Amino acid sequence: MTRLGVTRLLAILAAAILAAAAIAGCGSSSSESDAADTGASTSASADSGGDAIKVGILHSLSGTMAISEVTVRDSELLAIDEINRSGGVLGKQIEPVIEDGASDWPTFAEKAQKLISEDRVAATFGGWTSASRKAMLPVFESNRALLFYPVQYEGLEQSPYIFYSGATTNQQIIPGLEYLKEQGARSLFLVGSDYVFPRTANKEIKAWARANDVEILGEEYTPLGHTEYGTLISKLQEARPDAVFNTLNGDSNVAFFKQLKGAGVSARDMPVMSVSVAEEEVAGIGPENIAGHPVAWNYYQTTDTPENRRFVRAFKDRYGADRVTSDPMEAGYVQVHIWAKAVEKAGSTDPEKVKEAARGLTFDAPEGRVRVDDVNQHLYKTARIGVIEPDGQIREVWSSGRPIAPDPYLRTYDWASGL
Amino acid sequence: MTATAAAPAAPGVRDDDLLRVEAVDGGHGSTAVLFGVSLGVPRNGLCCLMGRNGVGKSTVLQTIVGLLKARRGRIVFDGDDVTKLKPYDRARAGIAFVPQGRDCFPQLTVRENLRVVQEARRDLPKSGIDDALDLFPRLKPLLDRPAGFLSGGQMQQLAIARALVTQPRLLLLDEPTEGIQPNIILEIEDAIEQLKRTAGLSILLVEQYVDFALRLAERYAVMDGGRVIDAGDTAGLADGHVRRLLAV
Amino acid sequence: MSAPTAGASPAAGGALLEIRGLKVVFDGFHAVDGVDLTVEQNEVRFLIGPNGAGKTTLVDAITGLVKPAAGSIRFEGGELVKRREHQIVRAGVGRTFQTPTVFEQLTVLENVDVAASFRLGLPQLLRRPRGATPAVTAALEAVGLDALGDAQAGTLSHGQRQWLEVAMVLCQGPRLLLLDEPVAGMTGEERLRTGELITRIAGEGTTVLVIEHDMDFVRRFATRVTVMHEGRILTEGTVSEVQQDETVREVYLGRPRDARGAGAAAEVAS
Amino acid sequence: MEVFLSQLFIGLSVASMLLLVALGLTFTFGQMNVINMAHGEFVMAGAYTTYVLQTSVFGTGAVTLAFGLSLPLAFLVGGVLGLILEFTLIRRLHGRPLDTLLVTWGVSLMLQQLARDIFGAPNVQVKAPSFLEGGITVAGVSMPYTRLFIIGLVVVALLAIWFYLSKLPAGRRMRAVVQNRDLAAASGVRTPHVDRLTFFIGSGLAGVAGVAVTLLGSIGPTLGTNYIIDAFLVVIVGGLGQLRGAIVAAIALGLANAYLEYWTDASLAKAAVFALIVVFLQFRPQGLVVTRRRGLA
Amino acid sequence: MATMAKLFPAGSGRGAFLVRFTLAAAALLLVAPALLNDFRLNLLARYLCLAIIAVGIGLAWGQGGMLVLGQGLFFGLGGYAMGMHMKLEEAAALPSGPQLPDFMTWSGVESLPWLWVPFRSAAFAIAACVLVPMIVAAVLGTLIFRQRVRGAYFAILSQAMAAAFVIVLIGQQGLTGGTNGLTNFRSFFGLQLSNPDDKRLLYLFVAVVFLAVFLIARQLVRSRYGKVLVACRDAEDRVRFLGYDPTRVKVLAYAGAAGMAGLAGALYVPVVGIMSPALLGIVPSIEMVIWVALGGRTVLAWAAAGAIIVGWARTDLSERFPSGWLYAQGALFIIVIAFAPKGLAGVSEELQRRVRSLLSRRRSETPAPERVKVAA
Repeated sequence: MTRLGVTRLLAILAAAILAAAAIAGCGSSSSESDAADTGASTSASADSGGDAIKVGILHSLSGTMAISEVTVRDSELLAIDEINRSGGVLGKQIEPVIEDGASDWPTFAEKAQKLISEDRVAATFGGWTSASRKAMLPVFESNRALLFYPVQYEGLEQSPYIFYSGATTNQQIIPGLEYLKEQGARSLFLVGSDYVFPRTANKEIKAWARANDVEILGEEYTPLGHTEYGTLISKLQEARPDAVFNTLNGDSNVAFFKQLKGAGVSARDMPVMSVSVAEEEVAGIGPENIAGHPVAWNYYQTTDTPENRRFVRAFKDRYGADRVTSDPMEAGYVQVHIWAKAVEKAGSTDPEKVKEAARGLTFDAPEGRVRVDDVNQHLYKTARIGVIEPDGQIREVWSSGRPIAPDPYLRTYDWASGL
Repeated sequence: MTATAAAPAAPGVRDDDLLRVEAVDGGHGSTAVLFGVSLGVPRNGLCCLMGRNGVGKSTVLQTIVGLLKARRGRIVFDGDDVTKLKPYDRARAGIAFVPQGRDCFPQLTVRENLRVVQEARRDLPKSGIDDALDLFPRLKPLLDRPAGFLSGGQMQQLAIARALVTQPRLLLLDEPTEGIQPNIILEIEDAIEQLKRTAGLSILLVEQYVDFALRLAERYAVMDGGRVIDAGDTAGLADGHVRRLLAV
Repeated sequence: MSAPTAGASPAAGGALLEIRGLKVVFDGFHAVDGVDLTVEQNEVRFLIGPNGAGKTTLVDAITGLVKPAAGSIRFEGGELVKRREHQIVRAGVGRTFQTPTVFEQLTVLENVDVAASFRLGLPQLLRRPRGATPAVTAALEAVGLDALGDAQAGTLSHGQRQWLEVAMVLCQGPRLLLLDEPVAGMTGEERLRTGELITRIAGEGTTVLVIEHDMDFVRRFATRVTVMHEGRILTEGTVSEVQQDETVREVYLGRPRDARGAGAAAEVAS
Repeated sequence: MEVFLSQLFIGLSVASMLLLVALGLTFTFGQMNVINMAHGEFVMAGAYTTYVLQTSVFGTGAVTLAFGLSLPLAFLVGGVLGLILEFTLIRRLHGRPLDTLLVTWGVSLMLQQLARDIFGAPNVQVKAPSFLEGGITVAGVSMPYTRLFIIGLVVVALLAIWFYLSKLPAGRRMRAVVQNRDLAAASGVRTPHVDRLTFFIGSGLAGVAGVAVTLLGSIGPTLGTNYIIDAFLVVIVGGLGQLRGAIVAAIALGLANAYLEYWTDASLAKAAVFALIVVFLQFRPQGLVVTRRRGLA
Repeated sequence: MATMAKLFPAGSGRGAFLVRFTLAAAALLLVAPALLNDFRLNLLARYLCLAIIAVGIGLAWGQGGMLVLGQGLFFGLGGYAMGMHMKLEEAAALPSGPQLPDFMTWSGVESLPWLWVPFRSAAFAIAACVLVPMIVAAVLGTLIFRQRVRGAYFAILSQAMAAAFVIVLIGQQGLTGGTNGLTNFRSFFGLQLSNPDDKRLLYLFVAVVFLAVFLIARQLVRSRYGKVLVACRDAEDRVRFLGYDPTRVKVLAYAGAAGMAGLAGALYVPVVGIMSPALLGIVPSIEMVIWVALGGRTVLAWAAAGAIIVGWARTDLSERFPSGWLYAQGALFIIVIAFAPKGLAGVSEELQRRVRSLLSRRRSETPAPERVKVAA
């Protein structure tokens, strides 16, 4: 009898919690719609009224992508903090509204809509996977709101309401390929996760290879989250390519490199060029498993600029000495500053005015000077090839020396005409 | 909780009985099968529970062992109320159960079937296994055979042996001779007779061979429709009375 | 799939059910061991025998619940052995179970209605029942549960559940009805009513095969009795014939008090 | 021929990993009819145990020692988690297997978030001990020591389980309860104790599997979800609670995966294996190994 | 006190249902559009899509006892069917080029795959949204149920089917859009998805469909067939001996649930603007069942309410506690399923009973009648 009573009590308690949550949801929604700027929000800042400019931070804080995206959120918050300490923008403090995309593309779309129509944010910084960007794209376009997207991607896109702070193909993948060719690679094997970035990138790589007399010995995709690479590695060993071009994403890299090392394949025998492995991922893979393999990015923690030294120090001061910085984190940091600069220049947070002001804007980023392209809203970025050191850091071994103009549709490359 | 000392004693139940089932209602799941069943097993005695198929005899035994819950009434073993105890605690208190049919741990060998019971408690000596086997010598050459491969009679002997390993004070036997070839029936009956003479062992026997059962029993109970319709001492029982009740 | 209509059955008085050489084996145990059995049209046949004789297994085999190892079961000339349970029911064979199984979440009326609707097409099934159909009412009245139509079946007593099960089979209008211990757990008066019901059913053209232990009941309502023992048919005949049979007495009632050696030998021989 | 052999080896090593995760499930699913969706999170706990031992307790100087100790410790950690789960929830859900599935899924959500809060969202890294670096090549097939070690670990685990089940009293009790729970209870076997022990061992095996995972893959909060469905399929194809069935099923699935992936690609191979399982269950709906069980009633 | 009694009507007859249904319909069709802003109304439309799935699960699981852990498969089939049509409509409106959906262009697909061709027809697409899931479910269900695969086996198998479906979707990027799924929709049968007024119309349409689906499901449950289904759930073997083939009975409910999930998927696409494998895998499929468990598996209205409540709580909690809401979610599921297996329906029933008995005890000193139904 007593057991039954307790059971009921718990059930009723649960129901009460739920009901409260639901009712609270109704309440907040109706009040916020009337007074979006003053309504209670999830913001950490206590600033109220017209003193603050809200911006959205929309990354996965849960689910599989949280591993990567949380780090970008951290660097974006760092940038906001820096700007706020130096007086904010237009004399107002920036107030971040943080939402969780939960590694779920539709949730990204929903939360983007929420940030725009309920929180009335001036701009949103967010996304990592191409899928999340593609899901958010129509939301930002139809609301004429701004999204700043911090990660390298596959190109072939140019939305008027998205700023692309990461590299597009010709700023990362093509330099990576050129580097391999320079090192004497005459044959390649393409390995990627089964989603849009690797498939599109590989399409471009194949076109490049045809034009450059490089043989593609194989092209393999594994499901996201795949952890068993035995068969793929034996295919690699059989094909004996001069190098592997790796577009695997997330957890799969860990399994791939561990098992590659276990199979006795070293970076000397078969270098694996990765475009999704940065300092953060190296730590998870284990430096000893991946040391010696090349990667292609625009920024490394070791990049030698005064801005970077300041960035790394500020980041470690804020988040701990054991944390590392990486390319997407740097891009996240940079894009907040670029937005702030554009707002100052425009004298308004109005998206159209900010877009206008951002054209040709330059910023001395940790990776060196970047410039916003006049037309396609991508950044001019310096390509850098690095080799992973046994201590987990990446040593730059090659650099384009100057920022490369972004060319998302590869219009300046003859071999890419068919894409 | 309802039945107190003040409750009028039902026929066939005495205060000094080793086991007293007092006005128990019970059944399977939501199906009520037993209605106010009362019966007693005398100390060092044998009570024979009779009745046609489906009147609830097996349900009574399963309720006594604790596999089924008594919804009302209580079960008193050696003066202690065991109604709320779990089956294994009742077993530890000294109630052993030999279920109907070929019930065993089929993939365990005969030896393991006995050992698993002996090992379940710290207080049971290994010699109990040998003692039980002495009662059923037929099992000795089969010790390493999986119990699932035994014949019905052998399995029944194993079941009784397994119950004896727990050194019970009360043995519940559910139709030990059902569906078993006759020569083995004799052995089982012999064993029961022998057990009955064992000091300190009481038996509740469900049996369809009326003659055999009544010959051994001090007490009897006849069930019908989930109720005890007649109970009492066998001494002075008129021949044919029980037969008439069983309407065979 | 669809059963032959009642009119197409073989000539009245002919064999309705013919079982030949039926064997059912469980893990090497011969539960039914070569049974030949013929049930004629319109008879009330009783199947008796001690526990474990194989009576229920035989009924299980007829209704498709267990697959025989050998033998044939012909009902109205058609073979039942390879058919699935519901096909056998649709051919006209209904049964009840030793432990009555009713649908506890449904009302009594719904239980019977579900049973009565078994030949309906999907469009009709998808309609809501509006009150009880005559067949359902008749079946409930026949078993005396008409007053309890709206009660949840889960609240019924053991005996009432048995009645309900009978009503469920009755309303389906089977030509062969197999009842597994229909009066177990019933009072004397209830038994009487059940017996009368069985007689009436048979009179209306349904053949009934009853498994029963209650010899009073058997004596009172049986025309012919078949005795099973250890998976075989021991004997067959009228009630009095069977009661006279010495081997039946032996397997059923036990050996005489002092027949230690001799009785056993006799039994082994049987 | 070389391809055949090397895929054979890969198939077996895939099978060994599958089996290591499925072994514990075979115990809990087979014995108690509990579908423990949190099993994958116990694997994760085992992996993190290895990580903590290596980084926090011993430091990176004693990798081999830390790794060796992590095996028993991960068993303990997984086991204790299992015990807590059994004690707080599972035993209240007796006879409701589908509800255990849903409840343990809720538990797995919470454990994932817990891991995220304790260890952070990013993957962590465990160093393999030096003696597991490299491999040998036999008949043209290169066999990494890590994979050989995992195969060895499964064999040892199987031997230990066999020894436990057939030679030790507690194992006999466990088999007795599986085969006839009511009879065991009525014979004085404390079935709740046996259940708890079963859950402890089953969950402990998950912890051990977690140690093995660190040699092959990533260690992160969502690690368990990568393995759980495949492991359940092994249990289903093998037959409820059948150790032999699970072994055969794991090997069959591992080999099917390895060869199909070689001929096609990883995505297609996975889908094809699922399709094969549906077809297989058409013929053996109860799995490879079936035993009849009788109850008392 | 009299009004209190009115709020908790004792009867569950036709009249009581009509009152409740009218109230619910009024709330959905009149009150919600009046009170909620565009964003929240669109969220409600999404929850109603999920509620349609939940009604189906309530039918298959609550009434039929089949724990369908892979409804994502059917949700996805319906969603992709509608998404394909909408993509093609947009592509046809393109001024130039190969008139292919955007993702095909960047996946290197040059001509429209044959599988897509029939989806140019709106009628075909609409029919396919419901019929394709139903047919797939009927085939799979027949194969599975005929072998008497049930309980946990069925649950895990259905889960594996959803997993396999997702893998295939991701692997066929040129055909399905891969991980991205189908996105970037602009119009739905003439409704401009960026236009708030059109979105409000879309909401009303979804709400009407939801109410219709609910009524259909309710009719199914209350029909003879519904009784046979419950009978199958509780004693499948007994049903065989009444002359029914339980395989067919169960397949019908399974296919019905699949059709509802497909319909929900078709509506979800215009409402949310995306259909991707991330919505269909194992985790989302289990969540669908959780809504129903939370609401009350045996009561259709509560199953639907469960979907709406969890959807709402999820949005709200994740807004308030972006990083910690998984705890709350997990804890809630555990508490409800372990301790209140009848879900909120059971809790509400219990509360109503208490309120009623309290009221009747106050009104007259006669004791309240014993409850007839025993909690399972």
